[in-house]
Formats: sequence, C-alpha cells, structure tokens
Amino acid sequence: MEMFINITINGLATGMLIFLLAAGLTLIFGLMDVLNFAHGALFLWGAYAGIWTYTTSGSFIFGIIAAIVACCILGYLLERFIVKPVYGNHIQQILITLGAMLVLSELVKVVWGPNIIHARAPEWLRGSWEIGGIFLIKYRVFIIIVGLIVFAGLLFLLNRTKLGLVVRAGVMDKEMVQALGINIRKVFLFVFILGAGMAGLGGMLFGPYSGVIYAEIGLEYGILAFIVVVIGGMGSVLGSMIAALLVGILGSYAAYFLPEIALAVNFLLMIFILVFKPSGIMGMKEALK
Amino acid sequence: MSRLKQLSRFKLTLSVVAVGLLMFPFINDSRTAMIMLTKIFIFAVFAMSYDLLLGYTGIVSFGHAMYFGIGAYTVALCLKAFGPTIPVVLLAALITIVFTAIVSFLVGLLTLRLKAHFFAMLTLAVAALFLVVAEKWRSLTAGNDGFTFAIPELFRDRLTFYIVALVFMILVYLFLERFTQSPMGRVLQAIRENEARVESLGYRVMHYKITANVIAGIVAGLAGILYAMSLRFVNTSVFATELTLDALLITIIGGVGTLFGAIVGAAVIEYARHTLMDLASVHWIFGRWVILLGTVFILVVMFFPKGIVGSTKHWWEKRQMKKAKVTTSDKNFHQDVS
Amino acid sequence: MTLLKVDNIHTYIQQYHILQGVSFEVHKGEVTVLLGRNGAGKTTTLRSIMGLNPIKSGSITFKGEEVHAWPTHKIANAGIGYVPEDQGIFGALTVEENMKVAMKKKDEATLERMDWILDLFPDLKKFWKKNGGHLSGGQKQMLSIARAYINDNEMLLIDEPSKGLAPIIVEKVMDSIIQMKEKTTVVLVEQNFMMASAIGDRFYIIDDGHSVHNGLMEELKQDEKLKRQYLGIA
Amino acid sequence: MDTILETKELTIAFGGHVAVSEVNIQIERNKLKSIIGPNGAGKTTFFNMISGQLKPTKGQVVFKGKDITKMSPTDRTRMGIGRSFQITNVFPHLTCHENVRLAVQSQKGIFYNMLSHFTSLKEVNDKATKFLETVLLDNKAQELAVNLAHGEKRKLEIAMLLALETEVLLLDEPTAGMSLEEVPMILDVIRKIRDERKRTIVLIEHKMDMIRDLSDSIMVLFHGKLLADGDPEEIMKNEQVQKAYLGGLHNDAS
Amino acid sequence: SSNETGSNDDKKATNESPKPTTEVKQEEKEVVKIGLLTSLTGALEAYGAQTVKGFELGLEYATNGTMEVAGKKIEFIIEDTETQADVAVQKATRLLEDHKVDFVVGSSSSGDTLAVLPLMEEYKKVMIVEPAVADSITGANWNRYIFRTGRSSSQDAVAGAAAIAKEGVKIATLAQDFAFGRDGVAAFKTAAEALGATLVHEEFADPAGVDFSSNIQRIINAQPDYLFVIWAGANNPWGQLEDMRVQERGIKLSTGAPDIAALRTMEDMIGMEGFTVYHHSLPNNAVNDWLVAEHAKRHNGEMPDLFTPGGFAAAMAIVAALEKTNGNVDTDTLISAMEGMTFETPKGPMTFRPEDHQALQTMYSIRLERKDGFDYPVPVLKRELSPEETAPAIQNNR
Ligand SMILES: Nc1ncnc2c1ncn2[C@@H]1O[C@H](COP(=O)(O)OP(=O)(O)OP(=O)(O)O)[C@@H](O)[C@H]1O
Ligand SMILES: Nc1ncnc2c1ncn2[C@@H]1O[C@H](COP(=O)(O)OP(=O)(O)OP(=O)(O)O)[C@@H](O)[C@H]1O
Ligand SMILES: [Mg+2]
Ligand SMILES: [Mg+2]
Repeated sequence: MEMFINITINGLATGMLIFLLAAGLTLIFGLMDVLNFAHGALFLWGAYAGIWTYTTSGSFIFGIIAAIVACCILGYLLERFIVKPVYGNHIQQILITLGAMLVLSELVKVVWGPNIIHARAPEWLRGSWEIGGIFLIKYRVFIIIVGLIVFAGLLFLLNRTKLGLVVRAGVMDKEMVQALGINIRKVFLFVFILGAGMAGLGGMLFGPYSGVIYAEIGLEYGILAFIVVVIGGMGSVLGSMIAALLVGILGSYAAYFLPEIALAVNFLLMIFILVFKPSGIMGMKEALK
Repeated sequence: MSRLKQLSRFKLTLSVVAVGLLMFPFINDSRTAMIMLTKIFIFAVFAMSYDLLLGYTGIVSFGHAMYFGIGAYTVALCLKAFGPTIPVVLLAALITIVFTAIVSFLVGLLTLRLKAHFFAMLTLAVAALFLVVAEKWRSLTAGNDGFTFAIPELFRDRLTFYIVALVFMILVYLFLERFTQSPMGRVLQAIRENEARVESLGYRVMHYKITANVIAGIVAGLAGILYAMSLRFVNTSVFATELTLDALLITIIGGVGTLFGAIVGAAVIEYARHTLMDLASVHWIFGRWVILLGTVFILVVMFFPKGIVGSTKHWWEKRQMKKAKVTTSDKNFHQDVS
Repeated sequence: MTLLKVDNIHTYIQQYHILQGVSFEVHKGEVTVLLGRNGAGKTTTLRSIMGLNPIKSGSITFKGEEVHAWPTHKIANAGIGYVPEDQGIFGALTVEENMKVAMKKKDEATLERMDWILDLFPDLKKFWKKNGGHLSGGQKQMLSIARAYINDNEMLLIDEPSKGLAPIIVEKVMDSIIQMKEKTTVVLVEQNFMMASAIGDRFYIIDDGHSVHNGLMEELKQDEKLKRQYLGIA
Repeated sequence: MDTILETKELTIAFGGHVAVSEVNIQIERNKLKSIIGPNGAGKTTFFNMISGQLKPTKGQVVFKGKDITKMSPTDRTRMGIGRSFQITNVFPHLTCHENVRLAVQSQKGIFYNMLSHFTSLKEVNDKATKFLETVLLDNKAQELAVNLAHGEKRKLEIAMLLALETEVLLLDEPTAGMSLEEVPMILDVIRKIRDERKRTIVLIEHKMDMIRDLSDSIMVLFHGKLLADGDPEEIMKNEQVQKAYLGGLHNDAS
Repeated sequence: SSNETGSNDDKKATNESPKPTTEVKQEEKEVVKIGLLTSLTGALEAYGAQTVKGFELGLEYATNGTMEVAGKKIEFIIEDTETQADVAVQKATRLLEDHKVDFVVGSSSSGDTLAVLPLMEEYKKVMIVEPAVADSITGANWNRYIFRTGRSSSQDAVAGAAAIAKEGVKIATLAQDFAFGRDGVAAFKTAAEALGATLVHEEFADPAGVDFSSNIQRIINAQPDYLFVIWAGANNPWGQLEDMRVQERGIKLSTGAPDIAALRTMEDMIGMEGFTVYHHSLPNNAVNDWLVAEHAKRHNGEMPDLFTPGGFAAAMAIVAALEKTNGNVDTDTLISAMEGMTFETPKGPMTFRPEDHQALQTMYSIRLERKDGFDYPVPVLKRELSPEETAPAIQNNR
C-alpha cells in the first residue's frame, strides 16, 4: 500500500515538473499556434541562469527570479526578431526556431562551459519526511505546490480575462482582430514573454529536481513538452496538466511494474490518445480533419 | 517559348553537373572529398523523399528517420548474417522495400487522417518506438553501441560506391521529378493546398496521401541502405529524431517543393559543416559551428524563405517577367505557349 | 462636414498595382456607396482605409488626421468599424466570444446596443453559445455586422452586407443602417443595387483601380447611361 | 416523373438543435430545382447531407435508386453528384487553369498517367481551358487563384463544378458577391445548362428574380422543415413564404 | 631503412629548393603523423578536451619535449567527430587518406569508435582506442589493428566488484538501460559472483529519465547490502538515493567515481565505497607528478581529470612502440612490437595484452570523502587494484 502511495506521489511530482516545463508551451504552441522549437532552449537558459545566480548568490529565490527575468528577456528577443516574421507559417517556424534552439543551446556551452552543472535544492527544501513508510521528499512537495499555483494563475488569466479569447481569435484571423482595434502584436508579444518566463521557472525548478543541468536537456525535455501539449489538447491548460500528470504517473508505475517498456511509455500514451481521441484529452481543436 | 528554352537550359545545366560529378573522382582522387560527396548524395536522396511529403503533399513528419533506419539495419543485419555478397545486398533492398512499404502504409493509415501537428507528433512517437526496439533488442542490434559489418568486395572501393550513390541519386531524382509533375503529383499539391476540396472533387485523398507516404518511405529506406553501407557500421542513431530534423533542414534550406533543392541543401549543409569546422583554429566560433548553422537557418528564413533553389527560381522568374514587360509585344506569345 | 477624405491613393499588393488613384470624400451622417464590377478594387479600397493594405502614395484623412501610416488597430480605435467581405468570423469561438473580442467597453451604452442588436438578429441570440464556424452563411454575415455595431463607432466600413442574406434580413440591415445614421457614418460596398439605391446618399464608382465617377444617389437612379456603363444594369 | 435524387425523412441534429427535420423531396432528372428559405433554415446543411459532407442522424439519400446515405463525399462525386460551396473554396496557390484541370482529371484513376508530365495531357488541358472560357475567366487562366477578386473566385468555383461533368449539380449561392454586371453571365451559364436538359441542377439562392426566372420548381425550407414545394408562381404567392422569407420588399413582386 | 629515406629526402630537399637552411632542416626530418579523433563538440566534448590535453602532455613527456622519436618528428592532427558516427568516419578517412597518418587515437564515444574500426582494417593502420569503453571494441568488433589504452566496461565492472564483493555479500545493481549499463552489469555480475557475492536484484533505469524513485523503491524492497551503480551521463540518481534514505536503511552505495564535474554532483554520496579509473590524487609515481604539475601550469591551475591520463597513455604507448621499432612505422612491425608491450603512464605501467590488445591497468578502490582544499567529494584511496586483478575476460574469440 505505502509503495503505491509512494509511486503515485513521485509520479505526481514528476508530472507537475513536466507541467511546469510544458505550461509555457501551452501558451506558445497550444494557444498561439507557434511551433516553437526554441522552447527547450528557453528552459535550458532558465536553468543555467537561475542555477548560476542561485549558486553565486546563495539565494534560491534570487535564482528563480533570475531565471524568469532571463527568459522573459530571451522571450522578448525571440519574439521580436525570430518569431514575429513567421506567425502563421508552421514550416518556417520550425526552421527558424530550430535555428534559435541550436544557437541558444550551443551558447550555453560557450557561456557556462560544456560540463554538467550541479544543482542542489536549498537547505530548507532538502531531505524528506517519512510518515509510516510514505516518503514525502520536500523538494517534490514544493514542486507540486508551485505547479498548482502556476496552474491556477494560468486558468485565471485565460478564463477570467479577455486575453485567451483575443489570442485564439488572433491566431485564426490576425487582420480581423486588428480591425477590431486590438494591437495583436503587443498581445502576442506579451503572451510569448509570459510563456518564456514560465519556461524559465520550469527550467530553474528542474535543476535541483534532477540534480544536474546540462546543455542537452533543452532538446530532450522540449520534445516531452510538445508531447504533453498535444496529448492534453492544444491550448487547454487543464488538458496539459492532466496530460503531464498522466505522463508522470504512468512513467512512475511503468518504471516499477513494467521497466521494459518504461522507455516507450510516453510515446505509447501519445499514440493511444491521438488514435482514439484525436483532439487530445481536453482538446478544443479537432485534430481530425 | 522562352519558358521552353528556360526549361531546357535548366535541364542542360543539370546534365552538365551530373556528368561533372561522374568525372570528378577521375580528376581529383581525394577520398575525403569522395566520401563527403557520397554522403551528400545519400542525404540528398533522403531529403528528396522527405520533400515529397513536406513540399508536395504538405505533410510534416518528425519520424522519417524510421524508414531510413529500417533500411540501414536491414542491410547491416543481412550482411552480417549471410555474408558480404551482392545478392545479399539485393535481398536486403528487397526486404527494405517490402518492410518500409508495409510500415509506411500502416503508419499512413493510422496517422494521415490527423492534422499537421498531430501527424507530426504521432510519427515522432512511432519512430521513437523503433528507436526503443533497436535499443532493447540487443541480441540483434547490440543496443545503442551498434555493430560493424563487412560489405561486398565491389562496394568496398570508395570509387565504385561513389558512382553507385551518384547514379542512385540521379535515378531517384528523375523518378521523383516525373512523379511530382505527373497528374498524380499535381493532386498531391492540391491536397497540400486544400484537402477537403480535393475530396469533394471526387478524389480519394487517403489513397493519394498513403501512396505518397509509401513512396517516400521506400526511397528513405533505400537511402538508409546506402548510408549503412557507406559506414559499414550501424547504431541506433539512424532512428534518431535528429536525423529527421536534418532532412527537414536540408529540404527547407534547399527549397521546399523543389526536389533539386534537396540536393543543393544537402551539398551546402554538408560542405559548410566540413569546411567551417576546419576554421576552428582561426576563430573559436568556427569550432562552435552549430551556432553558425543555427544563424544560417534563421537568416535563410528571414531572407530566403523559399530556400536556395526556390529563391533563385523566384528571382529568375521575376527577371524574366521584367524582361517580358519591356517587350510587351512578346507577352501574348508567352502565354500562348505556356 | 468631411469625416473621411481619401485622396488619390495607390495601393500595391505584392507587385500588382491594384489601386491606381482612388479619391473620395465621406460626409458625416451620410451613407456613401462604392460601386463597381468584380475586381474593380472596392474591397482593396476599404482595406487600405483600415490599414490592412497600406497605401504607397496619396493620403487618407479621418477626422482631420492623416491615418494612412497608422497601424490597423489604431485606425480602428479612432472610431472605425469594419465588416469585411469574407465576414472574418472566428470559427472556433462562440458567438458570444466573437462579440466579446469585439467589445471595447462594457458600459451601459454598449449593453444597450447589444440588446438592440440581438433584437435585430434574433438568430444570434438563439445560437449565442454556438461556434461561429458552425453558423450558416447568412448567420455569419449577421454576426459580422453585429460585431461592428457593438462599439460606439463614428464610421462603419461595410463590405457587401447583403451577400447571402435572405431578403427579409436585407431589409432589416437596411433599416438598421438608416436608424444609426445620426450617430454613425457609413461607407458601403454593395452589389445589390436595390439596397444601395434605397439607403445611399452619395455614390462613387470605382473601375479598374480608379475612382471614375461620383455624385448623389438620386442622380444615379435617373442616369440610365451611367448605370449601363459601369454597373451593367438598365 | 423521372426521379434522379430523393431524400426520405432526412434529418440532422447538431446537439439539441435540429437543423433539418424529416425532409422528403424528389428531384426530377434534368430539371432545375431551387431551394429558398431564411438564413439558417438548413439549406446548406441539406446540401451537405446530399453531397456527403455531413451524415444525417436519420433518413436516407437515394440517388438513381441507390441508397447512398453511408457513402463518402468522394464516392458521391464519383457517382455523379457535384457541388459548389457557399464560401469560396478553391486551391489558392494553384493557377486557375490548374484548379479546373484538377476537376477535369478527377474522374481518372489514381495511377492515371503516373509517369507522364501533366502538361502533356492535351485532352485534359483543353477541356480545362474550355470550362474557363465558359465562365469568362480565360483571361485569368495563369493567375494564381489567391489573387482573384471575390467575384472571380466564384466564377472559378463554378468552372470547377462544371468540369466535374456530374449529372447532378448542387449550386450554393453561386452569385453571392458577384457584381450586378456579372450575375447575368452566370445566369446565362446556368440557363444554358438547364436548356440543354442534360443535367439536373439544384440551386440555393436569395435572389428572387433569378429564382423565379430559372426554376422548374422551388422548395422552401423553414426552420429545417419543408414548408412548401411546387412550381415557382405558386410558391411566390404563398403567404407564409412571403412573411417568413421575402419580407416587405417583395410583396409587390407577387 | 629509415636512415636511407631520410638521406633521400635530404638530397631532394637540397636539390630542389635552394632555401635558407633553417627551413630545409625542418623538412629533412622524417615525420610520424598521428591523427587524434575526438569529440570537440557534442555531448561528450568535455571528455574530448581532457583527452586532447592529456595527449599533448603525454607526447611532450615521452619525447622529453623534443617531439621527436628515433630521429623522427612527431606531428599530430586533431579532428572532431562531433560525437556522430558518420562524421567520425569522414574525419578518420581524412586523417588516413589526406594526412596519411601512421596512427589514429580516439575517440570519446563508443559509437564513433566502432564506426571507425573497419577503416583501420581497410587502411591497415594502428588505432589506439581512448577512452571509448564498449566491450565490443576489443570483443566482437575487434580487428588486429585495434589497441586500447582506455579501460573497457568489463574492466570497470571487475574493478567495481573487487572493491566491494566478498563471500556472502548481497548486491543489487542500478544501471542505465543501454549498452554501457547492460554490458557493465553483466560483467560485474560475473566478477562479483566469482568473488562469492550474490546478486539479489538488477535494476535498469531510463537513461533519459529524471525520476528514479520507482527503481529505487524496488531496490529497497530487495534489501541488498550494497547497491552498485553503473552510471554515465548527466542526469543522475544520487540526490534521490539520498532523499529516499537508501543509506540509512543499511544499503551501502558503490559506484565508479566519475570526472570532477560529475563528482560535484555527488555530495549526497559521501562515504560511498567504489572504484575509479583515475583521480589526480591517487597514483603515486613520477609520471603522474609531472602530469599534475605541468597540467596546472599550462591550464591555469586546472587539475588533470578522468580521461587526461588516457590521452597521456596513448601518447606514451605510441612513443614506446616507435622506440621499440626504432622509428619503423610499418604496421605489422608495429603490431608485433606493441603486442605484450608494457609502457609507463600516469597510472603506472600498462600492458597491451597480446590476445585482444586491451591495456591492462591499475584501477583504484576508493571511498568518497570530503577533503580540505577540494570543493567536491574526493575519492580517497583504499587500495590499488593491480592490472592483473582487474583484467577482464577475453571476448574477441581470437
Ligand atoms: N492578394 C492579392 N494579390 C494579388 N492581386 C489581388 C489580391 N487581392 C486582390 N487582388 C486583385 O485586386 C483587384 C481588386 O480586388 P478587390 O477585391 O478589391 O475587388 P472588388 O472590387 O472588391 O471585387 P469583388 O466585387 O469581386 O469583391 C482584383 O483584380 C484582384 O484580382
Ligand atoms: N456543423 C454544425 N454544427 C452545429 N450547427 C450547425 C452546423 N452546421 C449548421 N448548423 C446550424 O444549422 C442551421 C442550418 O444551417 P445552414 O447552413 O444549413 O443554413 P442555410 O439555410 O444554408 O442558411 P444561409 O442562407 O444563411 O446560408 C443553422 O442554424 C446553423 O447554425
Ligand atoms: Mg470585394
Ligand atoms: Mg447556406
């Protein structure tokens, strides 16, 4: 029994972490329909900038702030110079953001060197509580809480404000939205920066979770983030959350009971969902034509 | 009329290039250059097969490497199991064709009814499954380390292999060129534009898409065979997403929807990679050639969104149009012919 | 009083020279109708005013300010509403959300206008929660018009409102334009001459990218020669 | 009566909303039937069920005595039901000529001349040119469809439909957005086809004078239900139709 | 014969170019060329950098700074494999074909190395593998031109076993689920069982995973005395092992100590007993002292790292072989000279075993401790494991 609880909690925490990595992409890819392959690079930079600040200043909170700020700036630059010319054109988006991905990941090595970098949770988040055979690793509890806060914030922003509507409308028909008096460029820029900032937060929190950061996490987890957004249903924050938790928990159980297929479990899940429910778990857009 | 001339001039150029490449090894016998060119040919074939999907049918696949990998592993395993003879290579080609055809057919059936992103993601997943199998089925594949194997005596000579690869590329180019300009190829282009509409014109769209997918799969598989034979080694990287991304980048840099672009793209990227790295001693940035590559992608999208070949063509046509404007009397004549 | 002045504008789309000198003036409180055959450049003219097809030369003055270099949203916020030819419905948003995106304010007056609109087009009320993409052709047209009506605009640019509407609804739309006349000035592109002539005060004929003729609607109604020459009707 | 197309109790509901309800209709071969009705009455939806874009919740579509309710749009087109769309729906980045050629070519098999160059198919190309001429669009043959004005796209749409050479033509507001000058031209095209009496035409329109002029019979849809079905004069006089659809402007028309 | 060719060249040079003598002198010496194939970019570039530094210093040390052996000048060319097999083949071909190298040294990745092996057979040149670890390099895919100064997976495993396995000890393993992990566990199992230990559980984790708690849970359930971890790559389970209080449950951890960057991530593993291939504080010999001092001097205070001595050893091996053949670079002569050859390295003497050309070498049984002057956990020597003790099974069926 305890074992099941442990596995579930750990899966939940991993899922929440994945959600944090994917949340920004829910906005950028799911909502704005930008195939942003540089998303991985964003949380890579978030991780490096954050962890570097954290280790030099000694303050975890400073680290988080630095990660978010760094990624917001990067997000601004990316949007202005890379993404803006290619809104609405997927193929060009793939190429140009992939280019940005390559440059940014490689720059990480130039700035911080090619070695892996150690990242530890701050003193107050280290260790675990043990309650009758059930482990509560502090850092994971922390991740779960942050994930919930981000989730609630996003839901509020998208459902209680006009922002979500405007972005979705802008993706469908940019000209019309402008003709209705909305500065869609600014809105897109804002949402992009917001998504980037969340990627930064995700990247920063990833560091102490895995213990290390290295230049390749960008691509590895970037793809995972895409998977989560797709199976959650494009543009649905709730869907992304469910999908991320599903990936986390399923991965956790698979690693325990079916280690042979653990490697493939994300992909099997995606195939299964897309074949049987092509719009994703909470899809608003039909994936079927 | 000038369009006819222009066409034949293009074909003439192509033929000259082809002959030039055929002669190349007899003029310059640097094996490094030969190996690089061989690799360019192989990747050009792979990218052309990708372009058939991306440029002509509007399908973005992130799993194209799976066909490439199937070809590579098939030939590697056959040669290892049955010995390095030419009949074994032919057998491997046959198996590859059958296997890639089946896989691409099934994958197409399963996924082609989905919209672009979703199709892309699903192919990514299926390809990842192949990667996992290659990784896990260690008794057969030796896992991610991979294994080496011997190839038939004939192909061991880099020159012979160079010519084989070149001829193969030319054949594939001619075949795909014809195919894309055929009535069926035009239907594929229409599908890219407006799928629902093609359907209501009475076309069985799925049949067309699956056919395109199967042809692309088979060609990619054959490219994989050549690739493995050029290395005499195979490991799981032939199934990696990076490989698909390579094909994607080559296609886009060369020019989407222009088969010739795939060849140019492969040449440019391969050559750039080759020479830039050598400049590492001049400035560190050349050692970090990935940064340069990425910058090039960005610049290409910004300034040559149609890729090298597409942009050149565009520029050429514009020039022609300007010319035509000057001699407006010619204009009607133009239209009659075209 | 001149509310909008379009002075000799030239517009290019890619390399094509579409508008080659269009000029007209719109007086406050009037309905100005742009007429002309298919491909004449009527839609392009409206889009140029909205800043969607920026002009290359000439000038556009709205309320005494030169607006042709402004971005589209700024022009819209200066008080111009636009009903595009292709309706511009956000297919994946519901009718309600379509209206919400358009709404600039949520004050008393807006809510009042909303009631008025829903009375005008009861179909919209009926399908309030339905996706815009699932509406019928005519319902989309109604929604598009409703979206432009919801804000307190000084001027409306309406591109072929009667297209796809049942005769009875066309009548309603005509009525509504007449009702609003006091507050709102309208520029109308319309192929339905019955409607154009019924509500128009002034007309401009556009042909092949040029504005070729103008005058009062009353005159046009009488002028058989002009009608035949540019509109192909007798 | 020589019925070519028939619907039996044809019904469709979107969620709770019944858009078309138990419509029984027979369409006579080589005649022109018009469908009128207020916006949202279900006309386009009715078309969509005949052409297969939508599957009815209840009822059948019978074509030439065969139940085609379960067939895909593609198969229906191949059997002989072609349609044009209310919202223009062409291939934007192909030329007009190519657009029409695709329609001409659609009756051939998938591997039709798979390895020959498309320009070499003289028969197909000539036919495409012919249809472009029919709708007076031959001067734009090499223009990309995306560059056409709205009215021109509508013409292209009709050329494509004609090029399908199907027995039944479903036309959904073919003249919407077309200039006053051009409408008669399209009318001529339709009239010519009708007068040849080789095609069955079903037409949705809101232009009443046109309907009256062309139709052999008219059916009226109202809130998804069949309100009336008969010859034009009779329908125009129908009080209900006048009230619900035509409104005041057409009162004097009758 | 080398003298003859030397004088021939001499004549040629003087006959053809009446250039200043200093320059001619440069050319008159015959040159031995070495191609160094390594990852300067890509996932393993940090390892590549270590190999290069080690190799440069190794050549200098071996030739006493003259860069000459048996009257021949030594030159080397570095090529980057980008950690991609096809690039590796391309670069190796360039080395063999265009630069006509006499030796190839490399590379950082097993995949790259395996892809290059057939070329060595084609060109009949000697390759010294360093530091790729796959067993199959000296096993199934081996050919007679292949020597390896790097240790193999099996050697690691045997060393790992020697560090902890004893009669009656219960051991569980945790490794990544790919070739390196699987090979390693198989070899470890054989070695550990030979020493009388029992393996109670084998756990393989997703190499790209971040959450290993399920794997750790199963290990806890198996209740071993030791948990032996085989791990390569960046993401690691150390923090989670600590978080889940594995050591508090009486399960002792053991693993191979990695390079310094990775040691920094092992705060949680202090007290761990295991083995290592190299840490600069471990060997006690003159070569290593020179390496440490010289390395610090050249690379602003930096210490040699895990794979630095490997590069060094490869250079030492080449010079030793050339000394033995008196500068003769004929491949067969070199191979027979090198088989069974013993040469000095920063890790003490190594010997190429004649059967599979694997260099048998000293490994170190260690314990991770916090130590003054180090800002990371340091492997402290428990015992040197002699080359014989860690000799792996011969796998090439020769
Ligand atoms: N994107 C475009 N690229 C090139 N040419 C275009 C483009 N859009 C419109 N045109 C051309 O510009 C001309 C004017 O088009 P416009 O849409 O303004 O005409 P219109 O008067 O509104 O016609 P309609 O009554 O058919 O809507 C047409 O000849 C059309 O072919
Ligand atoms: N896919 C759909 N989902 C939900 N409702 C739909 C869908 N398609 C049509 N409807 C509804 O069915 C009704 C009939 O629509 P239809 O398009 O058939 O009308 P129509 O008679 O063609 O009207 P118009 O003259 O305006 O084109 C409308 O109320 C519309 O909102
Ligand atoms: Mg128009
Ligand atoms: Mg309709």
